[in-house]
Amino acid sequence: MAGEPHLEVEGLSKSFGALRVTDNISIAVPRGELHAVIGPNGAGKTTLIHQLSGQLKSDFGRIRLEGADITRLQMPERVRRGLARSFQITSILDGFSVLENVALAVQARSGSSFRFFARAASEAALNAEAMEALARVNLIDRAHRTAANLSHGEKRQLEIAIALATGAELLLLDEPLAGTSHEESAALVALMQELKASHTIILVEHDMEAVFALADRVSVLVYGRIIASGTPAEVRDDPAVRAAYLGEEEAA
Amino acid sequence: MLAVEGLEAAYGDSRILFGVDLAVGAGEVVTLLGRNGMGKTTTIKSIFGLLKPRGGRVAIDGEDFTGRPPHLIAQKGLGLVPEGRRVFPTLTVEENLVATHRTERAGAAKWTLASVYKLFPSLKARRRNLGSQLSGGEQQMLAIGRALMTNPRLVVLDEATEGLAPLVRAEIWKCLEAIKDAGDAILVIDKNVDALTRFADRHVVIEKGRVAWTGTTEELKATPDIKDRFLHV
Amino acid sequence: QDASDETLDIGLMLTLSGPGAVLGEQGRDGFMLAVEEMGGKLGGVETNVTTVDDELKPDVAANRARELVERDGADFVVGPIFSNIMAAIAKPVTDAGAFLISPNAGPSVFAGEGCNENLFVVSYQNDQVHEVLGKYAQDQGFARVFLMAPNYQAGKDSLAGFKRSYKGEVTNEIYTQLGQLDFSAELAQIAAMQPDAVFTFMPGGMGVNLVKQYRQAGLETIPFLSAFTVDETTLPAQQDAAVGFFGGATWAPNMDNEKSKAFVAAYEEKYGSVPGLYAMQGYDAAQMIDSAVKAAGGDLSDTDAIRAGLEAADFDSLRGEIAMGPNHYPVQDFYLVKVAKRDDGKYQTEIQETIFEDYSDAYVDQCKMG
Amino acid sequence: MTLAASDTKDDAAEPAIENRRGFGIVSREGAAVAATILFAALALLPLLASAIDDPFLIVTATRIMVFALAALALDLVLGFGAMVSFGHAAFLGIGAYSVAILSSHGVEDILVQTLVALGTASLFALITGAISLRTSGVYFIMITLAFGQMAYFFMISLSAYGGDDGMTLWNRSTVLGSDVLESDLVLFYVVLAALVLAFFALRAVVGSRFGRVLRGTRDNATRMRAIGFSPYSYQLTAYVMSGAIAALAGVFLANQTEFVSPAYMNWQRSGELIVMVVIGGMGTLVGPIAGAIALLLAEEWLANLWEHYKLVLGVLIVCLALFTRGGIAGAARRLFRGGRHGG
Amino acid sequence: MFNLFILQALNGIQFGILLFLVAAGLTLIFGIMDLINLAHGVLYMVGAYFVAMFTAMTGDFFLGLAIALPAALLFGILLEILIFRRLYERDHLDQVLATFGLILILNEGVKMIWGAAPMSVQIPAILSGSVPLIGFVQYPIFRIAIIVAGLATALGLYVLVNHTRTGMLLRAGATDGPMVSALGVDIKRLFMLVFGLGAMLAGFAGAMVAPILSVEPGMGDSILILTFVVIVIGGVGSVRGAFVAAILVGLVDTLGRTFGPILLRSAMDASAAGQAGRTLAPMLIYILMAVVLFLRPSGLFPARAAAV
Ligand SMILES: Nc1ncnc2c1ncn2[C@@H]1O[C@H](COP(=O)(O)OP(=O)(O)OP(=O)(O)O)[C@@H](O)[C@H]1O
Ligand SMILES: Nc1ncnc2c1ncn2[C@@H]1O[C@H](COP(=O)(O)OP(=O)(O)OP(=O)(O)O)[C@@H](O)[C@H]1O
Ligand SMILES: [Mg+2]
Ligand SMILES: [Mg+2]
Repeated sequence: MAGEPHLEVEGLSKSFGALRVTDNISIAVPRGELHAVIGPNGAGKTTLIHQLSGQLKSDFGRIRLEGADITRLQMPERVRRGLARSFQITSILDGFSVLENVALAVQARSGSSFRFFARAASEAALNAEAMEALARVNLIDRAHRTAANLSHGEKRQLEIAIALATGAELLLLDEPLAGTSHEESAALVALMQELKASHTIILVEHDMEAVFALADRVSVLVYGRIIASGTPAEVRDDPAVRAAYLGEEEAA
Repeated sequence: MLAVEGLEAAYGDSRILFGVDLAVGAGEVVTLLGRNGMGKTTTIKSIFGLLKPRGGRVAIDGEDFTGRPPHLIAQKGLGLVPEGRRVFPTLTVEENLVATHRTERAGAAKWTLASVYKLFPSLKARRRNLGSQLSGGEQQMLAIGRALMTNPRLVVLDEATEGLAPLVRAEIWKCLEAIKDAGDAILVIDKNVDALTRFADRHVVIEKGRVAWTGTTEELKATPDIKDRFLHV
Repeated sequence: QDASDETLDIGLMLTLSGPGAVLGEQGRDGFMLAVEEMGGKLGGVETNVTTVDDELKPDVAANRARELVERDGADFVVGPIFSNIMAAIAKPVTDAGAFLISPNAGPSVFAGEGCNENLFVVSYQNDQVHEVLGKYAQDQGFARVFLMAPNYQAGKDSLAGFKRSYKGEVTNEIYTQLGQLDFSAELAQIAAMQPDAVFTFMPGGMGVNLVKQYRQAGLETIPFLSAFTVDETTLPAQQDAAVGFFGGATWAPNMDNEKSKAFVAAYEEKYGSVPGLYAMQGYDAAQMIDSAVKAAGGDLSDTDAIRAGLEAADFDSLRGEIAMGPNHYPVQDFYLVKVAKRDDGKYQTEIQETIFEDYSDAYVDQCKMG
Repeated sequence: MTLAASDTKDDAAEPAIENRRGFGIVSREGAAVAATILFAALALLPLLASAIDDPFLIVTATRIMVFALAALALDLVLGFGAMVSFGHAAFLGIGAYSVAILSSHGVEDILVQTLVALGTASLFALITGAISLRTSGVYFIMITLAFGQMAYFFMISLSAYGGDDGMTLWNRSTVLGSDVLESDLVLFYVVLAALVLAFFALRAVVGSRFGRVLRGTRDNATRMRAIGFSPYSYQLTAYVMSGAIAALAGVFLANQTEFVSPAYMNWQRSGELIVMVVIGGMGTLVGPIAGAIALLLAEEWLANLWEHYKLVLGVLIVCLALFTRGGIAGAARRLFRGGRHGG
Repeated sequence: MFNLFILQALNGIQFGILLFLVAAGLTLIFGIMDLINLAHGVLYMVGAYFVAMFTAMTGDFFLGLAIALPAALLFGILLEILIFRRLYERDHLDQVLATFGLILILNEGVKMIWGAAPMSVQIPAILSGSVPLIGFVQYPIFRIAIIVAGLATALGLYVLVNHTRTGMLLRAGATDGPMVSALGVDIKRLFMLVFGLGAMLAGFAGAMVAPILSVEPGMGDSILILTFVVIVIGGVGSVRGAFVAAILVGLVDTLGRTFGPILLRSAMDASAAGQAGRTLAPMLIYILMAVVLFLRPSGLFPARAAAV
């Protein structure tokens, strides 16, 4: 299946009551591409992520993962097929240690979890992989903390680690940089650069520096419609995009 | 108007703050800078009495408020835009705004439903939606609007522009400048240091629960290595 | 196994918590009053009484019953008030060789195949009270009667009992819910049917609710026949609403014999409320034990003699003459009683007419006891 | 709003933050040690009983252990799955009635009875659980209550088997034809064995992969789905397991009281089970056992002291709820740790 | 027959309103403040006892009521200060535990003070007697009074919760109390007063039903579950939901009780129908709840959106 896009979306739509939040969206993301989705607040980006990840049922449209139609699949099933997401509004297992948060993601894809007696926390294999993921977002030193007690930025980093640990090749990252300080942002940007080699990424982000530094292609979502799509340069110079979203701050 | 001296704080028995000093004069804009997990939010929580300080002193207009209940501190004219938005999920946008609306304070720019909607038109479009139904950015706007509606003399913003579109962010900066011009004070935590330096008077850098550096905008601009050392910009 | 053969140990197991507590307390007070009058000695033997609450929970009751006989070495267990508790404690008590004296509960099983040589019932077989009203309705020639009882075993037994002696037409047979609050639906049906009489069995709070609402619905013109629905435990709450309503009983506070009069006076004197059947039965239970122990000459180890004494039942009951049937259930007279307001403002049931004489229950023949 | 209890932390020992979780937790080791001591003490109880010449002690202890077993079962779903079942007494009843009904038809072997009990309970749990798990939080509490009450009223109206009056168990179950269970001592040790077995089995389960998924779901179901788990099947499995174990407790309850009644199944009973778990400290496994012991002993003991003992009991419970985080287990933990963090 | 149906429907509705009256206080405390208050039933009982006592003292129902209400309010506030304010931030199960203990205390306390025997409250003269309804049937005036009281409560509550700032602050405080106070509102005091109000409503219900029901220890326990059923079917946090649900429960219960057997008889032979009817009747409302929650897992009018 040469040239088969990793993810292909056709005419995807979602409404909440009268409000049409995503409106007939179509994108194709080739394997290995980092595709940024930007747009004003409330444009429908997160909703799109929800639809792609299967957290929300779409009203219309199809979603194909490596050619296979996954429109009707539930979220867990999609994850097992290698499509994972991070949350804009942090969503972690508060009562668990940071390590276990990640280890669970590893466990989800390695062997059945209907095992009732062996002690999960001491499964070296799981913990080792989890530690790797933590290392990538440099949270190692927090590994044994209760997740609830992390600082906001630390939680954002944990989000990424968990997404990585699912082993998915297609990552949907919803504002991963939000709430991370410069140092961590820088680290995460570097991380994403590195991931591009191995992963296909759909990135929702308001940090334009990062977007323009990372993205291969950028789609601009406004009122649920894609008003522009192209290389970072093309998009940045698109007047419509400036008017609707960038303003002068970023252009400057 | 706000003076914090030797503030110490801890969660359970993990100590976070080891004597933080900072002061915000009337009409002054002060930033609180530092990397993740350094204690910025903890400082704010302690100031607002959301976390009982283990030591030190928090004074407003010279009056000691250390460890007093939050509502008294807020009533003295402090308005909080908390980290992570914390909008009320079961209230509509409009209810979120009016529920804690206060106008007792005379003078300065009075914030009303109308003026907040003017600042954030997209909130007006969503006024009947529940807080939980808003997009991340919309929630952020709501959190800011909610704080402004208490007509504070000192606005405290903890990463208030997180997840906001560049245009809106620019709007916020304008708004903060307006507030400053109206003679109100601001204490702000934000990663967009450059934007801040345009109108902030002084900066306090926190490192591992201690004040690592403090100085005016000029001094900050004058000594670029500060940023490298503490913020890695 | 009983260490203290010098003293007579009696376990008094009644329902003393929850809504049923009133009945239990009357039973207890009646019993203790008797013990007191006999100077703390039943059958001349130093008596110590342990009172326990069965909480109306069968398993709790079974456990506490075992505790009474196995740990405290009780010679007699007096209890319970409610039939379903009786079923739970009968086995542990009798297995341990102690006597079970029921001051109120008289379920059919122990009157029939389930009868036991160590189990005695002071009160009556439950059905009999219902039969009283059935018979009365029959005698009055009521052609159409409306039946209503809560939806549980005792309720079903009740209607069965009524129909045993009533042959007329049953216009409607309604089972309401246990603990039902609002009877307007049923009352509406009654109003619609306009029967010659209503028969119901609504113990405790349900009875209070029903009686009040029955009166408020303006149905008092239809005779209200009931069992365990209007008695001295509920009248304080029903008050005028119940006046003129009928019930069935083996005794009433206005019973015309000296002993009874004295008892009522003493009871009201001591506890400030009008004694009902339960108090009377508690009192008689104590008298019955007293007579039996006397018969055995105070020798508690001689259980056969005691049993004989209990079977003889020769004590002067507040009810006048009663005898023990072969199934250890009493043979006695039954009366129709009617609620009246006394001059002192208190309410009580009063004997109207005798319905059955020397009446024994319907199950006695099924009892195969040596 | 969260119904989640705190989870047994495996490696990280930090306290969970207060306003979120009910309370801190007991470390695995702590729980194991406490439980072992408890079981050892129980095993030696008969000696004590004969020493102070009070054979009845054994009877009471047996009864308490039966409820401890039921509470333990409940803790699996309540403490580790945030599935607050308000209908667990139904399983107790199913177990008890399996014994009574079968033996009334002459089937007296405990193995057969137990198998039937577990089978019926599992089926009931599977059906009601499958429906109830569509809901969560308070709604789950109430829908399980609904099913519990249905079972209760069903038994009440079942005149054939005594209805509301219940049925007397004329003799205890037999084991392969022998009537050893007639001896209170034997019954005591059988129940104790079952309790110990259940405890260590469940302890393994909650620490296992399965248990970890269960706990994760309690914490944040969306997150679990987002990493590829479908919580439903795990929760349902746990619910069935719990129901089956509770039914086993019912089998013993019938034998211990030699009487069964719908009263075993009403909502107050389910409530008491929850209270036992919470008093003891939910999500700790050892807690519920301690809770059952504490509650029932307090009742037994206070009942003999004062007519109005329920008042005292109430006060004790309120204080426990207000001033100990995590019930008895939590208190004990803080006692030994000396740690001041209310976590 | 048809007349009877209409009539029973009316009875169902009035029973529903009575249920709502009893559930009203709980809507506030459990529905809005998100506090699982098992003690609601005993508060209702205490209200009934208060009115019984004060009516006996003053010899007049309305006077008794006038004293009982503030008494219930104070009682509620007292409990809030002693116990409940420590529970808001706690896990739901701690609330279950504490309020369970409270049930034991109050039930026993009431028995100690007033004795185990049921007490009586006479219907005030003006409200006694009954008015003729469809043909043969009389309708007690006091029932009408209860209906009025119920409707008034429903309306008042709806306005308070949905159209006043107090209502907003309550709902906000239930999800994030500290944030509310960080915005300058003394949420503790507000909760205290509102809890008192809830207790007073419970007491009011108890007082209103005292004349038609038996006032006895434990009278609250039986009604407790019913009130939770009502609120949950309606959707936790929704006053409108609670009201609709109460009516629904009232109708299903009443009509089911009276017409269920008749319907069944058309399906099977009489005795079987009777048996089935008897088995099903008490289950009706639970079946109703199970069905509703199966179809709508968060009640008829889901009010509390899942917090972000
Ligand atoms: N459950 C819902 N009910 C009603 N409206 C909703 C719901 N969820 C989202 N919306 C609306 O849909 C629009 C898109 O929301 P979405 O979260 O996708 O925006 P977004 O592009 O992610 O914005 P942001 O950049 O601020 O995160 C918003 O205006 C929001 O108010
Ligand atoms: N509730 C808590 N319990 C225990 N430790 C906590 C808690 N909240 C934060 N911490 C710890 O306190 C330290 C400071 O947290 P704080 O939130 O003040 O950092 P911050 O400067 O605001 O970082 P960020 O920029 O990521 O918000 C962090 O190391 C964090 O792990
Ligand atoms: Mg978004
Ligand atoms: Mg922070």
